Amino acid sequence: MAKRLLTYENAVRWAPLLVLLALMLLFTAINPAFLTERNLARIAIAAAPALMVAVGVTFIIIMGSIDLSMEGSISLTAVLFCFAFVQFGGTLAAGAWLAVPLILLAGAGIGLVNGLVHVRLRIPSFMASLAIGFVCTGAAILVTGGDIVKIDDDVFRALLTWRILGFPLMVYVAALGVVVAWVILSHTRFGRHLYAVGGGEELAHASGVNVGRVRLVGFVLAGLFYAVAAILQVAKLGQAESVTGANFMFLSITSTVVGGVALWGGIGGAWNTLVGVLIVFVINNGMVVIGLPDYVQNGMLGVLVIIAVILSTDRRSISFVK
Amino acid sequence: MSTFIKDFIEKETISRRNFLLASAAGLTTAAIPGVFGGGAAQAALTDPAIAWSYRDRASAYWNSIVSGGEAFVESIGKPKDFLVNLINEGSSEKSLADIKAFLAKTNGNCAIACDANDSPNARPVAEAVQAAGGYISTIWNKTDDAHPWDFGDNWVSHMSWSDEKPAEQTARILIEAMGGKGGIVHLGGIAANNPAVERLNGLKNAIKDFPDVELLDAQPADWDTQKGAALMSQFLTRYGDKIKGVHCANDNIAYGVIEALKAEGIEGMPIVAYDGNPEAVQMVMDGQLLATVFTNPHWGGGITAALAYHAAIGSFKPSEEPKEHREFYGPTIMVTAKEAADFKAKYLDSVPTYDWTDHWGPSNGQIQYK
Amino acid sequence: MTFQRLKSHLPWITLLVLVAVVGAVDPTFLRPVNLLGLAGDIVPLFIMALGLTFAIYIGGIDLSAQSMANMITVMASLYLSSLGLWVAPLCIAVGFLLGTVSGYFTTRQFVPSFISTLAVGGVCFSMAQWLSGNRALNMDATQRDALFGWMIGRTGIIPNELFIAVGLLAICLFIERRTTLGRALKAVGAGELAAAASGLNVGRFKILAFAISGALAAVAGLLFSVKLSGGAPTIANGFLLPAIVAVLVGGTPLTGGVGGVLNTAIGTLIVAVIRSSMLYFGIEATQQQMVFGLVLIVAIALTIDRSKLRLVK
Amino acid sequence: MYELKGIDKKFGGVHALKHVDFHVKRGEIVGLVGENGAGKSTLMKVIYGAYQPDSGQILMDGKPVRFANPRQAMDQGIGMVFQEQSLIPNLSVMENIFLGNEKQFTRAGLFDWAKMAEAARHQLAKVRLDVDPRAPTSGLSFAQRQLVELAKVLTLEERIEGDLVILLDEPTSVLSEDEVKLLFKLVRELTNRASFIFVSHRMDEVMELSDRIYVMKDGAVVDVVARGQSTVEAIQHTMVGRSIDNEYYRETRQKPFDPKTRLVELDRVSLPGRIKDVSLTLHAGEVLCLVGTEGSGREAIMRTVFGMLSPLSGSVRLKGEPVQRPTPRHAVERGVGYVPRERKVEGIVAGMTIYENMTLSQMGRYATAGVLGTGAERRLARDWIKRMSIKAPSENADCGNLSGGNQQKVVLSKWRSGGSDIMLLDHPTRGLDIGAKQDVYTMVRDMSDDGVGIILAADTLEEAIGLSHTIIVLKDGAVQKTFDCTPGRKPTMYDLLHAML
Repeated sequence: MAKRLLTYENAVRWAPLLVLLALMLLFTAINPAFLTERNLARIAIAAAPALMVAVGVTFIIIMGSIDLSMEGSISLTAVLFCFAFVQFGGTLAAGAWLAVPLILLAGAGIGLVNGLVHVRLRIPSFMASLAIGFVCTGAAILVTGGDIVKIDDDVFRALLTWRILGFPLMVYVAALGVVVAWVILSHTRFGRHLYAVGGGEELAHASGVNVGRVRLVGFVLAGLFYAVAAILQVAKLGQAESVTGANFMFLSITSTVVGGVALWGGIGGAWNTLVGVLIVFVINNGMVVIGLPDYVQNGMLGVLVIIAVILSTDRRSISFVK
Repeated sequence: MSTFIKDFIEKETISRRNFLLASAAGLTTAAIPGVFGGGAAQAALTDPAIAWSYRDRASAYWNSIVSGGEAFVESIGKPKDFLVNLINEGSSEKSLADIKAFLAKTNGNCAIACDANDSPNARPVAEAVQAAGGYISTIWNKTDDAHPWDFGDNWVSHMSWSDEKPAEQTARILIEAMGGKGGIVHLGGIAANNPAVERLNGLKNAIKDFPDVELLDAQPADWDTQKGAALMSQFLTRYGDKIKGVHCANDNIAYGVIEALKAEGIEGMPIVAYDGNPEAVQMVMDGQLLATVFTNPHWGGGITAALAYHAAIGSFKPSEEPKEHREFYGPTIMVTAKEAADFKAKYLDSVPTYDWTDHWGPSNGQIQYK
Repeated sequence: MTFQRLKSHLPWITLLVLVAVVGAVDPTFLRPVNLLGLAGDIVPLFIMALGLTFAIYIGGIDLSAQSMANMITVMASLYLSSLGLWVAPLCIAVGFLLGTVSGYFTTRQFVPSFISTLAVGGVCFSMAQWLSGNRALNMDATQRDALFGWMIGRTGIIPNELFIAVGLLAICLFIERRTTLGRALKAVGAGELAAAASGLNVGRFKILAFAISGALAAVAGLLFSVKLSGGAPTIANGFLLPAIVAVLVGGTPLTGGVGGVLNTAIGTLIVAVIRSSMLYFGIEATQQQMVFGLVLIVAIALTIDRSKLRLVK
Repeated sequence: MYELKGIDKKFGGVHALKHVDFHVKRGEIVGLVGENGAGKSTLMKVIYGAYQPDSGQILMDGKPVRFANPRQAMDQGIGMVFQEQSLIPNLSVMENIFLGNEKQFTRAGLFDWAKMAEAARHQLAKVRLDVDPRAPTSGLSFAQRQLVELAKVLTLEERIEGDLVILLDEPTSVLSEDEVKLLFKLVRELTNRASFIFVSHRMDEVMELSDRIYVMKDGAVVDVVARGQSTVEAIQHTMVGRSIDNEYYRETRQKPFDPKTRLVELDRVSLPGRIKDVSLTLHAGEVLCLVGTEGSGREAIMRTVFGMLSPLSGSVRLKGEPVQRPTPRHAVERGVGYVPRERKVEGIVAGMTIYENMTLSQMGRYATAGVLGTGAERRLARDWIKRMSIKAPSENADCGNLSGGNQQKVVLSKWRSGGSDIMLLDHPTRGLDIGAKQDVYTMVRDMSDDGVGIILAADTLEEAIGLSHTIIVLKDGAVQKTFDCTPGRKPTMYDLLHAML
């Protein structure tokens, strides 16, 4: 069975990566400073927390649902993380590392509540997660009273400041997160069940897949990744407040779709999300680096996103989208 | 849980009392001005409800504003939660709707302090307050063509801060630290916001005097820490070593800038900010920031409420006050390493007690239009 | 069976219960003036939600509505002096056109509406920034009053905005219930493939739905700029999520073909009541957002008719 | 070994199962027949655990059991082979086979894909299917999917110690004659391991395969027939409660068509993929049947006539006029009506009322300047509900709640009421019970009498032979042979099969 490389399927599958490379070439051609190790590291730092959010929401999108709770969820876990960190001694050298598992647990807990409201109350995920997002943001405001919570621990901040091969530690943490997500999605029962639910929920149910539980665990996992994102965001900025999670919602969902994860479920994976996030952040970085006027940037991002999505959609396999 | 219930009952009784008072007021004035509009001629109010309408509780700035409002409310012998919080979440639409709801609830028997969120929103807010016969004092956002004196007594005053001069001053401090030459980047607020425009103008004014200083780039970071960090790192790629100084439109952006530089291992970059938030003042003391500008939001929050309240109860009649008492600049205090410790002790560690009946004392002259 | 019958009326009932609850705490809330004023204030948001209903009714979403309204406030403020009354058709035409663009990318290029409308929103925002020169603009107050003053006045105790809202609602309701367009949109929402196999030009109807959404977002922006006598590229921020919430709470789920514009009217009122209930219950500032979220969950749980959702995704 | 005793199930006011007794012996093949709505599918759902009975007992080897969900039933050895389309398209073949049962292939939580592929090959061998277990399911043909479906259920063989009960729900509806034979052979071989419950509308197949046949009507078992103890006609009589016309396909009503009026002409049409140089002509009053295996191109040809597909080369003429830019809208305007195979997906819009569905293709007629006259629409719907004897409470009833036969009648009314005179019927009787089928056949003759030309893809060869004036046999996207089907000169099934294969 001779495999042809230049098939339509292959073109579609590799389109996001090609778009990414094309954009990088374009920006480099205009300003060679774009393709320097320093700048790539800058893009990586900016993208790392967003990547974790996007990976989290990828689980949800693959099963055909949507999650809009990330902004609230990140704000709340980031704020709680800072509180816990300070509470446990304020430095990793003391007991503050305890804050990490605690906050991962909190993130998973928020995801669980989200999932329960969605699955048990039978409220579509769009609405359930939107409302839970409001509640979480509200809770973050409540616990901070609107103040900024700072972390001043050089050991913890090594995530940002300690570089290996030119890239800070947090980039490797995010990369590890992607690998974990890839393993879960591609090589575990639960991961494959997510695809099954996304491909045909009723059919999966009839095959004995406990759809409710898969959904629930999906939301828990997403919450977990949001918590990782929150920790990275705190590592990046050294502080948390009730708006720490702002702007992540549209950013993360756009990124996953640009990378080739289908919003209707069942298609795509962790690598798609990685490429998608990189595309969006390369565009954001590149537009400033090549000196595009600020008022053009939003429009340009929109145009490029549409082009990327058009190129990476297998239009033969779908009859319509909504 | 029990405290929650207690709080709830307390609030319940207060709102009931408000209602009784409000209806009493409605009866005594024997006219319900809110109904048919045109309540401008209403006499002084008795025990008006007091509200602060502002953006959100997610920042130190608005927290200080509210703390000032609460301090004022306590100064007239009311509990802190007598002050009603109208939070607009950055939505002009909600700002207006909430204020109208408050006017309706109190039947116009109220004094409101307000930042209208976007300058065009100030006019309809003032119109609504005038129609209901309430009193309002505003800060920050209003268009140049709307003036309190065009609204009788009901739009008591508008306070703003002239950011151009202080921003120019911080810019000079910045340039001085740079040795009078090199490139500057400016990270601005939401581009269309008035303060964002003024703060950038201040920087531009300062640069005119220094031929060796170049404004490399100025882009909006939307008052946001995260955007500040991202934008700064992008500037670093574009301009690299050419950047010798950073001019930030507010403290939050500066936090992001400092972290972006920290990630690159760049230390000692001259940075100036604005707002004088506690964290920023600490950074000035630590040498991470050269300067920030304190606008005393605590006083602003208190005095704005006080102006509306006192006009409402008839302590003074706004229309008889001179124009510099209707539209004026708020105080600004430059905070550099020199003053930081003193400043912190005086304004942050312990909040000074203000005389809320001294309405215009610390103010800074009538607002000028170009 | 009786509960089944009740289900379609749940949005109404939820609204009435909410009004009654707030009224019980503070009877001033129930004064007609107050209720009418409350309804009048929510009109710009309602008009945007009305437009969104069309996008959501066919199973899509329109995230460009807020940026669209922003851009329109800028355009209206900018061109009022030179175009006069003609600024209104210009704004609506621009909204319609940009909605068409979103629709085109969604239906013909298979870009999910979530993405295409977000992208068009970005373009709108850029245009607003460029047109306004990145600053807040104000309308000439006398000209505004002369040309559009009727929009924001009062007739008796009824705010004129309500007449506009009711008029638009009536038009949309007529479109939805009595025109081929409305019927086609329902068919597209409930069974796109069957609609196509019946010979309907599905693509064109879908594009039209997004175009209507864009046009109504423009009307919302226009009304808002008249109300505020000015415009800015960010002035309508904070519209989008409440508008989406209004549509959803009204009982038009994102699965398409269920609900409609009347539901959105109720949903918008529910949002308005929940909002002002914060004031009447004296919810503390730091708690308001959280309470809003919790009430929202309860309201949605009450108002959606699950029997019409085959799958809950 | 498996027994149901006095099972009752109610939905709201509807008594779906009335005191049903049912049992399957070890190694037995039990047929289950009944009209649509007789309660077959409810009964099946009770058996495989999707529904829980309101009262009555489920016994396995004499012990009462209770299944809360299909999973628990599966663990007891009860498996279900669904009708087509119940595999998840974005998963690989092997993942579908072991879906819900993958634990055996995980090591430290991760899959051993090679081991799973090996096991999948073993399962596929059981059904004589040679496909790559790692291939995505979406690339398989209908028939292949059906066999994968069976392979999936047969994994129970390894999983369960005891006896198996396997439900086959309309397993043959998408299979070719040969594939049906293979399936039956497999099923018989497997009786040493499993018992089968076989549900089908094709009486001859049920008679051929089953040891005993349960006949259901109105939610109750009305008869149990042992092999060879009854005839198709007798069983059908019990099922329907009325006598079945010997003239099943209304052959006596087949009149010669009008060879002068050409409604559809395809001239050397080729489509991307498989259709090559297809030419055909449809005349007024003619029933033209396309016969071929799955994937031979029947559906593609219909969709080309309807304008959903555009030919790469060749021309399409509707009523003599060439079609320049084909769209469904254009086709509908020229009087083409399309009754698609996927009735629930493409035929009706669930959630819309009967009258809304009926006028969907012809809204223009009921609207002035885009405004609908619903009064006229309702009148039309009431008229056709009567004419087609559609069983529905009113014209306002939700189409999604009607039975399959009534839904099909709505689809047919939609086109007939709009005056369509070129009808494309893709498996119009699929999944319908005998009564509804006969109604459809009558309608076909009525339409022919009115001068309507019909292109038909029939459910069975008998149906094709019985109904047609002309049969075109397709193979691999090309016209293989054309048969004249004038009554008395009709080809035999053997003739057709010979041409097909």
